[in-house]
Amino acid sequence: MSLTENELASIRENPYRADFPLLAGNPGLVYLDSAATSQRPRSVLDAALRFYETMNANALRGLYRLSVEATAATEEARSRIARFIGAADPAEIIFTRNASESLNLAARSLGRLLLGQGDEVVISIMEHHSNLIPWQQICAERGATLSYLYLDEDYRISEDELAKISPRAKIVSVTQVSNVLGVANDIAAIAARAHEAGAVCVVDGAQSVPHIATDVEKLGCDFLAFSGHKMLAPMGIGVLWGTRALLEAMPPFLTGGEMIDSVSEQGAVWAPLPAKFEAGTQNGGGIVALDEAIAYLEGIGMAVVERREALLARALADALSALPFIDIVGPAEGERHIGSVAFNVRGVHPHDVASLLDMHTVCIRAGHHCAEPLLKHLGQNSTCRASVALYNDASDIDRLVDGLENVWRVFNG
Amino acid sequence: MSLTENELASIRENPYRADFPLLAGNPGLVYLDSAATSQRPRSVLDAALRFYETMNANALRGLYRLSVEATAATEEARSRIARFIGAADPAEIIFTRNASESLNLAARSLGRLLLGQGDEVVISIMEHHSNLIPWQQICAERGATLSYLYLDEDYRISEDELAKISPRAKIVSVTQVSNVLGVANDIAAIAARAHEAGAVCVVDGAQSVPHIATDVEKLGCDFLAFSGHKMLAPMGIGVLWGTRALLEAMPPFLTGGEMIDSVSEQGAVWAPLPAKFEAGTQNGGGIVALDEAIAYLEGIGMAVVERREALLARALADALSALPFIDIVGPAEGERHIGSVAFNVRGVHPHDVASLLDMHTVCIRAGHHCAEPLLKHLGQNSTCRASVALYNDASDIDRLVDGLENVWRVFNG
Amino acid sequence: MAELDLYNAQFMDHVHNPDYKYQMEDATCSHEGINPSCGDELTFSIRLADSGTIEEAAFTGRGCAISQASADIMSDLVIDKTPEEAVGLCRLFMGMVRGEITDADELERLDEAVLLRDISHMPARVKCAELAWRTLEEMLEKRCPDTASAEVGRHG
Amino acid sequence: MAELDLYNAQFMDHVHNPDYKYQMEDATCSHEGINPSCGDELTFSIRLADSGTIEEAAFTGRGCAISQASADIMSDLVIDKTPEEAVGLCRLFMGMVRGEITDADELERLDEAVLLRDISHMPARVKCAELAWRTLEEMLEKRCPDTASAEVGRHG
Ligand SMILES: Cc1ncc(COP(=O)(O)O)c(C=O)c1O
Ligand SMILES: Cc1ncc(COP(=O)(O)O)c(C=O)c1O
Repeated sequence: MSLTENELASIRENPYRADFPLLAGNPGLVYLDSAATSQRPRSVLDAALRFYETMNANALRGLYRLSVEATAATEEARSRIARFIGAADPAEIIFTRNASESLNLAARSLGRLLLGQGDEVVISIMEHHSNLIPWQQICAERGATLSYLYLDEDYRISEDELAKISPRAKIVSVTQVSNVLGVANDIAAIAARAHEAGAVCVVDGAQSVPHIATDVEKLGCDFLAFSGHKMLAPMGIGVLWGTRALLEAMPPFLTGGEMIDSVSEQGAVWAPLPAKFEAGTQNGGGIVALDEAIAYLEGIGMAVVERREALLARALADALSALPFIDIVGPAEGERHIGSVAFNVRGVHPHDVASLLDMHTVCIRAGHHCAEPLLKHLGQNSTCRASVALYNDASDIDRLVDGLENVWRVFNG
Repeated sequence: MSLTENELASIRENPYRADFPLLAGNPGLVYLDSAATSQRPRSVLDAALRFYETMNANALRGLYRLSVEATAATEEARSRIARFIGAADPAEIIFTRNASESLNLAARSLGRLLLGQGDEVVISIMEHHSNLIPWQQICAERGATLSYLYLDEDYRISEDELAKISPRAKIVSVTQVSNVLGVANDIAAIAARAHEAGAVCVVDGAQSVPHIATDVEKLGCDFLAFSGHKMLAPMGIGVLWGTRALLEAMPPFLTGGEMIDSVSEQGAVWAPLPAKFEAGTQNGGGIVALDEAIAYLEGIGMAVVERREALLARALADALSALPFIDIVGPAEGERHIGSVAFNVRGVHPHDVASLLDMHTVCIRAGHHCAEPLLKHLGQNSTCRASVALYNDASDIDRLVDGLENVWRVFNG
Repeated sequence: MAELDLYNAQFMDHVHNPDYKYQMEDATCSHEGINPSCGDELTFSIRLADSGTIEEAAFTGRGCAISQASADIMSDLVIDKTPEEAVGLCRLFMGMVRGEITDADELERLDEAVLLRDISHMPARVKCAELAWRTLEEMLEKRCPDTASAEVGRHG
Repeated sequence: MAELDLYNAQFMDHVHNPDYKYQMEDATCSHEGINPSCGDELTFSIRLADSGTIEEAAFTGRGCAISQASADIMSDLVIDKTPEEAVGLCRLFMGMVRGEITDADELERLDEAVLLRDISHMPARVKCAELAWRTLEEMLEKRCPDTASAEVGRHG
């Protein structure tokens, strides 16, 4: 459905761009690759800096003031993140380096807890490689089978498909939002079906947590993985949330300093949550910056962010649909897209599209988007992908359209 | 040997402190806990900031300029780090989140490559938990045995002890410098002995790479792990160096995006080095900051850094030896110490020492320093530890002595 | 700094001359608490009078000055209290050192233990100050008959 | 921006009307190169004359405009060259697109392939431009008798 005048007016305005140094410093830059990594507001970069200028000390085990302050900042961040995703208990928030590590942790530690010969792990065909290869690996290690939920022609996982989750399934792991198609899965339904079958439900929230209000209670899942760098925080910090009962039952993943209660030559007693899963010195600067990134989003309000980004996604999908030489890969309806829209310029290789757009300082992504099985399933080798965040506005989409018309001209005289 | 007038004069000078915002901003602060985490110079913090203000994009796979610049910055850092440690090939530099993750990677991937039932892993009793528990874990998984090299009364691993490395040993993993005692192991000798026995030699360089010029060729080891945050870089970035042949033979550790050439539903082909070991979005800001930290150290010259820190360590050990109520845990000779000196105030619990020093804004560490088996071997429950870096000077040691005299007064009237 | 007062003469007297650090002969029950990150170990014992109040309290073990002084002060405080009253005091104390309870009137019930109030500004030492109190609380809440050991503070 | 010139009419003509994109019937040898990160696939074939020079060159496959134009331009360039000369040109080309060789006189030997010089400012596309040249180099260095496939650029 095309945008109303009011809706259009609201995305012609942009009160956010000025907060983002890279965008503010490059007025001509059209950044439509937030699904790869977002930009960071000044306040977030400042928070990391402040950490190193005032609290810079190893957060755990220290008895002096700097160290104690660093610990307190880390624990405040944990509490805020827990609240932000609707988790009951900050101790259920595990800091990792990125969503990939979160998913590796889940796959390996849960796999060792739950998987035996002949058991099954179920994922969807739209998974990012980071929610796919770790399951291939642990299935191979435990003698389990990896099976897939496929998409119908409407890019949905149908009821029939969900019915394939059998009692042999011990783990179901799916993405909430596809990083290629931009479509959302009905996590509540999938989690319910998983639990019915007696399986644990893991959710890859890398493309959802930055964009839509998240409530793990309502989703009904057992684990949620996401990355700071896709939600206005710096690179190098990620999160895994899991239910206390499962986290307590699971063996640790990385081992070493700070994650133990006691160590002898031949054994160790693990520390309580969350330390048990946080070996070695944590990324203190990244943690406080993620805290500040969430504060920035909360300051705007996730409902406002969600609404604005939905309008941007609709405007993007509409604009692409209106170009006769563009094929959208995924649903045409803008309403179905969260953040990302994949497309091709007819007859032009996506890499050429991206290079030609770059010459007009329009940044999009081209390739398999770390989702090769999905692309194969869709009969594609690679696609273009444009993705939006709250700091985009209608002019970015106009500039993309101009750039694509130029691409078409270059290739078709 | 006590310091000469000239030596003392050189550590009374401090041309570095002003470069470190936290120290410059807190003139009264005595920071003697660099073995836990170092301070960062302004230039390093700026480098991370600049990355996010100018190149902020996901480093791999991007076709547009920002992304290409981010990739280039990452690869320049890799080259500089390789040069800094004397590695032949930048592709042998794997970025991790910290030394703990580096050692987990080495333990698990090497373990899966090399260890079978009845094989042996040999480590030393002075290992940090991060170079200890990962080996406990992989030995348990592979049915291998973990055995220890112990220290003689002079805090050395003797020839006799090294002779215990049998042909059953497949991996020998030792720290170059103890994070408690501050003493250095003769890595060249240990590596030679390991190779003689047919074992691979892993070195924990967390406490050595920041402080002494490193040349992996001369050390003769096969792997070297270290952390950025102990060498003037931010938290959240670490390194594992390994020889190309072994890294190529090893299975990957974390799996997911960016570390593959191709993926199908049931299998994947790994990317070439170094990508094979770098799943997901890397910590770009951390990488360029580490690059800048090494540039800062190289700007001073590692020979100069090494000499200054050796003087500081000698001054520290001398000052502590001169206090009648202090027992040094480790060799009394200052020459034996790199960075750290462990000690106790007679009859006073180390935690009370640290708290009382903190009240005088002197930061040291107290506890088991993530080295419980070492402390047990030494008959200690916990100790105090003071550690120096290039930005310390003689006045810091004077202030520590004042603080310790106060501790003694509080406890002994 | 408020913490400068912590290690004062009154506090140090509990460290150097504890009144209640000894092995109790005829304890009604004993309970062990440990603080794994510090290596502190403490065994606390009480003897109940026929009336049900705590008639005697004592501890053994090792630890830092804060855990030792705290144990000595607590022993003095709980004598002649009922187990219920003692549990209430333990909770009040823990609220104080965690900075959750700051009302001076309320804290008055802690008597000399108010000495340790500034621990709330030293989060790393809260576990030291709490060890005795958590051990006692756990012992009394288990209704005390057991003399089994347990690790207090293990999963806090 | 220099890159703006890359996709010019001359370049696009190689994309739209390649002279050498066809299946060669009686190839002396063929070799397949792939660029896994792009999904580009290219099979390059040559026929050697009795004199030993390259008499015919052709390619099939799919890929982006840069890899396709580059293959067409290369085919034209290597005809009538000896295998040794062709290998030299491949190395020169790769030096150019990696920005390692910039001397204009030296690059003159690449003739029309100099069109692709600005690829050196587009590191992400270097692999596309190189694909044909690396495939040919590999084929010729293996002394050409084989027709086995290999993945070029796999471990570069
Ligand atoms: C000798 C040694 N090895 C490993 C580590 C672990 O380093 P990180 O905490 O950065 O993972 C440390 C630091 O704590 C250390 O001192
Ligand atoms: C859906 C999805 N899952 C996982 C990831 C991996 O995130 P990261 O690269 O931060 O580990 C990404 C991002 O690339 C993603 O889009």
